[in-house]
Amino acid sequence: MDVKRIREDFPMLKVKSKKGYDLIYFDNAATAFKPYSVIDAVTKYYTNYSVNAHRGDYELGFTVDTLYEEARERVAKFINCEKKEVVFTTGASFGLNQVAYGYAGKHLQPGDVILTDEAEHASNYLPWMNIAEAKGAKLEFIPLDDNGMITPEQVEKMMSNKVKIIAIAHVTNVLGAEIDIKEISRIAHEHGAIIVVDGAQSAPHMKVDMKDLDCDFFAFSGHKLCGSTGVGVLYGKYELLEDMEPMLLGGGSNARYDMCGNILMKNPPYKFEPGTPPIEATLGMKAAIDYIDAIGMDTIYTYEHELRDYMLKKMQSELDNVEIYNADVESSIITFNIKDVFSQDAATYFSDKGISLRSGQHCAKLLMDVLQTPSTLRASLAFYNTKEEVDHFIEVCKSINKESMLDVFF
Amino acid sequence: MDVKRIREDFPMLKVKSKKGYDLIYFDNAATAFKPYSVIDAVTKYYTNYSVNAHRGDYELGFTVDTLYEEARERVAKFINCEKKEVVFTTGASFGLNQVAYGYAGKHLQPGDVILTDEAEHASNYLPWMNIAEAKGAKLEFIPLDDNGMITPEQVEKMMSNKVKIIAIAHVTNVLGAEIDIKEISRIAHEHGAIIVVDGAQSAPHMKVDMKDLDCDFFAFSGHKLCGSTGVGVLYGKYELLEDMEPMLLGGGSNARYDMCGNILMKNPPYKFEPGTPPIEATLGMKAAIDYIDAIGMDTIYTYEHELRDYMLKKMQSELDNVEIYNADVESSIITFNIKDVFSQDAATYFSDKGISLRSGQHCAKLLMDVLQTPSTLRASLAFYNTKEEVDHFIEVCKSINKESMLDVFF
Amino acid sequence: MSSMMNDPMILRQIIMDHGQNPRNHELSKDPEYKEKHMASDSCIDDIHVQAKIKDGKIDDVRFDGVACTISTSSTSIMSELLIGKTIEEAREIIKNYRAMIDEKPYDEDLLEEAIAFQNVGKQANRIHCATIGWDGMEALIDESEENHD
Amino acid sequence: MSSMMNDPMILRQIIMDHGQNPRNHELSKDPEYKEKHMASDSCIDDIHVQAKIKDGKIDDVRFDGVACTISTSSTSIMSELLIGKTIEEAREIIKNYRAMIDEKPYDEDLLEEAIAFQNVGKQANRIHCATIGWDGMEALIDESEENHD
Ligand SMILES: Cc1ncc(COP(=O)(O)O)c(C=O)c1O
Ligand SMILES: Cc1ncc(COP(=O)(O)O)c(C=O)c1O
Repeated sequence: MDVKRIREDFPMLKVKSKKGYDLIYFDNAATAFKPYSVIDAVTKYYTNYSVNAHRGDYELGFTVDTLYEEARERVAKFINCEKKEVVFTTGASFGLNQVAYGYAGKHLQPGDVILTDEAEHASNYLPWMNIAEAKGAKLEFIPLDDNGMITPEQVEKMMSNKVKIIAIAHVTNVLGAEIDIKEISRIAHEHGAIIVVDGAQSAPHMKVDMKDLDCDFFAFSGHKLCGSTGVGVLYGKYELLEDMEPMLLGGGSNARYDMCGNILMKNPPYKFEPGTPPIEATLGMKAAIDYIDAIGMDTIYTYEHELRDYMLKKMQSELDNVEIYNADVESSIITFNIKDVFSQDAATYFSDKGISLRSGQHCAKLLMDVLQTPSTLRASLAFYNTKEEVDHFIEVCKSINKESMLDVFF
Repeated sequence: MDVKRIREDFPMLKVKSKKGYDLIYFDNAATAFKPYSVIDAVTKYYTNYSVNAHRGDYELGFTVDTLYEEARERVAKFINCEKKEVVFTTGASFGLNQVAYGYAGKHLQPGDVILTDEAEHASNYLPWMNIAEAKGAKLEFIPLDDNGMITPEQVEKMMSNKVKIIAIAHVTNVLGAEIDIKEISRIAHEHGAIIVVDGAQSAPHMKVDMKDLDCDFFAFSGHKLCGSTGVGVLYGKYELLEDMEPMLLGGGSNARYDMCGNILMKNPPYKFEPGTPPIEATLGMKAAIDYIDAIGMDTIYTYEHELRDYMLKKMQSELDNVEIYNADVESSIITFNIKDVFSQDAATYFSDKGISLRSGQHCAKLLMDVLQTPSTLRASLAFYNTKEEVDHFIEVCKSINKESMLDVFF
Repeated sequence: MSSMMNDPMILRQIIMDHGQNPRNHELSKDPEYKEKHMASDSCIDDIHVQAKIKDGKIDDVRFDGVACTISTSSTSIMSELLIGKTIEEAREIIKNYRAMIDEKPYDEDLLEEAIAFQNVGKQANRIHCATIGWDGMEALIDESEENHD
Repeated sequence: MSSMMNDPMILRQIIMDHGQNPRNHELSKDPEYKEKHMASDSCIDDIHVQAKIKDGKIDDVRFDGVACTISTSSTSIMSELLIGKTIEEAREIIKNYRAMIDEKPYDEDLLEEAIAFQNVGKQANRIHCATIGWDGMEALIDESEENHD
């Protein structure tokens, strides 16, 4: 992988910080930069066929409709599923809410159990908490191991005939731990439960194959995948999509209705897509997938993990002022703190030196009870990051302490 | 208003049809073309500050956050309300679903009545139908007058102490009729009801002033306003926003939560905005509002209505093969049919000559029972359309009949 | 095949004729007729197709509904073509019709008047109009066979 | 105002000192204390501010919680500054502190150590850290006055 050449594709990598530093972007888990090809796809929509989708009354309408459905097909190929199993959403959060509301909301009975864990992002926790309460079901938490991992063994122990749904992330967003979804799917199905996977952090960084994982639902966002914000995908096995209520109703998702309250809904995936969709964002996501697949997901995976190893080793060997929370986890993320410096103060200092890091509770607020720290810093890498960037980061780490961190205010 | 100069701002107006005709776009009610300034705003996000919003851990994050909130302020100014009353959504459809689910769903009691009418778009009908059924409430229909209008008098007659919600469009999408929301709001409040306004078709074409209309909720989409697809606005009076449940839960909309099921939600509007928002689309919508306000909404309104009058008079005086359904309605839309030619066949013919028109039931399927035709053609105008385009349209109309419409297939 | 059938004027007249005076355009109440409701997602075509199929033979085909000229006409022609055919013959005709629509090789002779739709692919967004009735008919044939398995 | 207070080294030390050894950093259980929970939307600062206000005078101020150095330090300084002040005096101090943060003219003498935060606007995203405790205190003062109306 020629990272120099790849970096040429990203306009954001030419941006300088206020103080003139090269921008070092280590917040890729929050959102990823977009290559020119994505920007071109969006711009092309605006300049060549900027009309609404879902209708073929005129030439351009048909063009857009066709491109839109090609994007669906492209996603299907990317995650290895049928085209009709690809529901376009506005992001991972929407997809997870849709499953909680429309599937769990339809099927859960009082006393049923939803299994989740303390490492989940709010978007894969709050909807379940809410629907459990509404339905008189219970949320139970799969214990995390010392590395913040969820293992199939722990899941197996939690299973009972009350467990109807397992809702977990494929890769967690604070520690970046890769969970063995394939095996957990097997366990879920053995016990008659379904498994809902939050793929927001996995889809951008590793091959995700629906047939292989055999999960029941899988949600991810375009923007973390070098695509546009405002669009995402909810995969669902087709029978389950058929068996799910749409969260939203409106123009486009119904085939027919009358004044007596009868609606004839379209079939999935269309019944979940009322209203004007984010068209240019969807075309942008398609371009992003094309881009990523051209590099190769395996290549990306290997590169990102090598870079993370390089960074981890340097932090461990050259720095004595950091505490690392996920050193033993396979990941493309490093979660850490600078000793004696509150995470947010440190993030401001890093930012001043051109380095973008996330501080805080990263939306997985519960996890902090496990890590035993109120907040952390998170450096999340992407395939366009480099060893040189890591080296600069290490130098900046060396220069932070409880006194110097105030430099930025003076 | 210098339409020649304005047309220079829209790349889509340079596109040619397959057969080489200038594109004449009369489907503006479906979505509007984007000026360069909108495209630039989107591209600028991708190239200059392509990071996630809602966090200020680093320079660019703060920049985006600030721009995002400026967009909110801009919208507030555009519709004359408080910034905190502006909820960003993914479009009018979402906003209307949110109110039905989160406000009506919380407050409706069995036997309560929701007033709506047969001219509504599916997005302002199906959510109400659904929540009414779920809550044991009733949908009642305000009769349309001969012009497909809803008058305050008719609303007044329908009022009772059972009516809790009136859900109507400000401008209907099939006929383009402008409804007297201000007066209907007064009537609603007099009877202790609230009024939810579907502003998808009004916000792009006339001044909409929340203080003046005094409605309780008002939803519209960015893309019909020359902005990006995938973004919209839900206005709500602040007390009502506080009293509404969010439809979606996830990262960003909650301030704190713990494992015992306690969530501390943020205040409105943020509690309705979980997950990564459509950032570039929101910035695009802001640019669109800037663009439109620079021309002046009153100027746009006057121009579009003059152009529609011109078109209507020409159709009435020069054509004998058209049936017009909304000649007596103040509107920027003409709803019609070519005699003896099914709407969809006609649309294909128009398209072949470079003219984009919508055919079909326009999502307001019920209305067809009132118009007494299974489907219509709809020409919806925008301020960048011209008399020359209308003239060409008239010529094409003259050439359609039940035989010539098959030309496109040979 | 008659060379007249290559004359666009003739083909247009066939479409128009069936569009304006559709054949077999009244539904039957006879319970021996099976029915499919075909409502297009992307346009307003909304038709009911009926067939009476007995002993592997298509005794009758009927249809009704709101539809554009292309779907009305193509369904009308389909009904005339398939009445009296065996299921095997009907399947062959349907296969050839689809091939024609997809701009692949097909047997003109089998299709008779249906070749009037040979150019419908020029307006790709109208293909579903030219096939909606055929789709309904094929579904009815499939069902009739399932019921005999 | 002492010129020492213009020395950045001194100002930094003030921030650090209050950040590491915050004053009045223990909540009271006395019911005479009113409390505000201040949880920032956009960062993890999550503090409780308490005040005992009697007869128009601020008898005591306390706080506790999880917070960054900037918010801990600024809240600590605020507590020292406002204890013993009348409500009017406190409002004047708060007004001047806000003016300083907003880079508008302000009275240095009123703010004492709080002027250490004069440059916080340089990192605009940290302004809320420097004001979160002050916001809580102002809300408590507002409430104390409402209750006496
Ligand atoms: C009157 C009306 N309401 C609602 C909508 C739905 O808007 P969107 O598709 O942007 O959600 C439309 C768009 O067609 C409309 O015309
Ligand atoms: C693990 C995980 N799940 C869900 C989400 C939510 O994604 P989005 O904000 O795109 O809806 C995120 C994004 O931060 C995430 O990291």
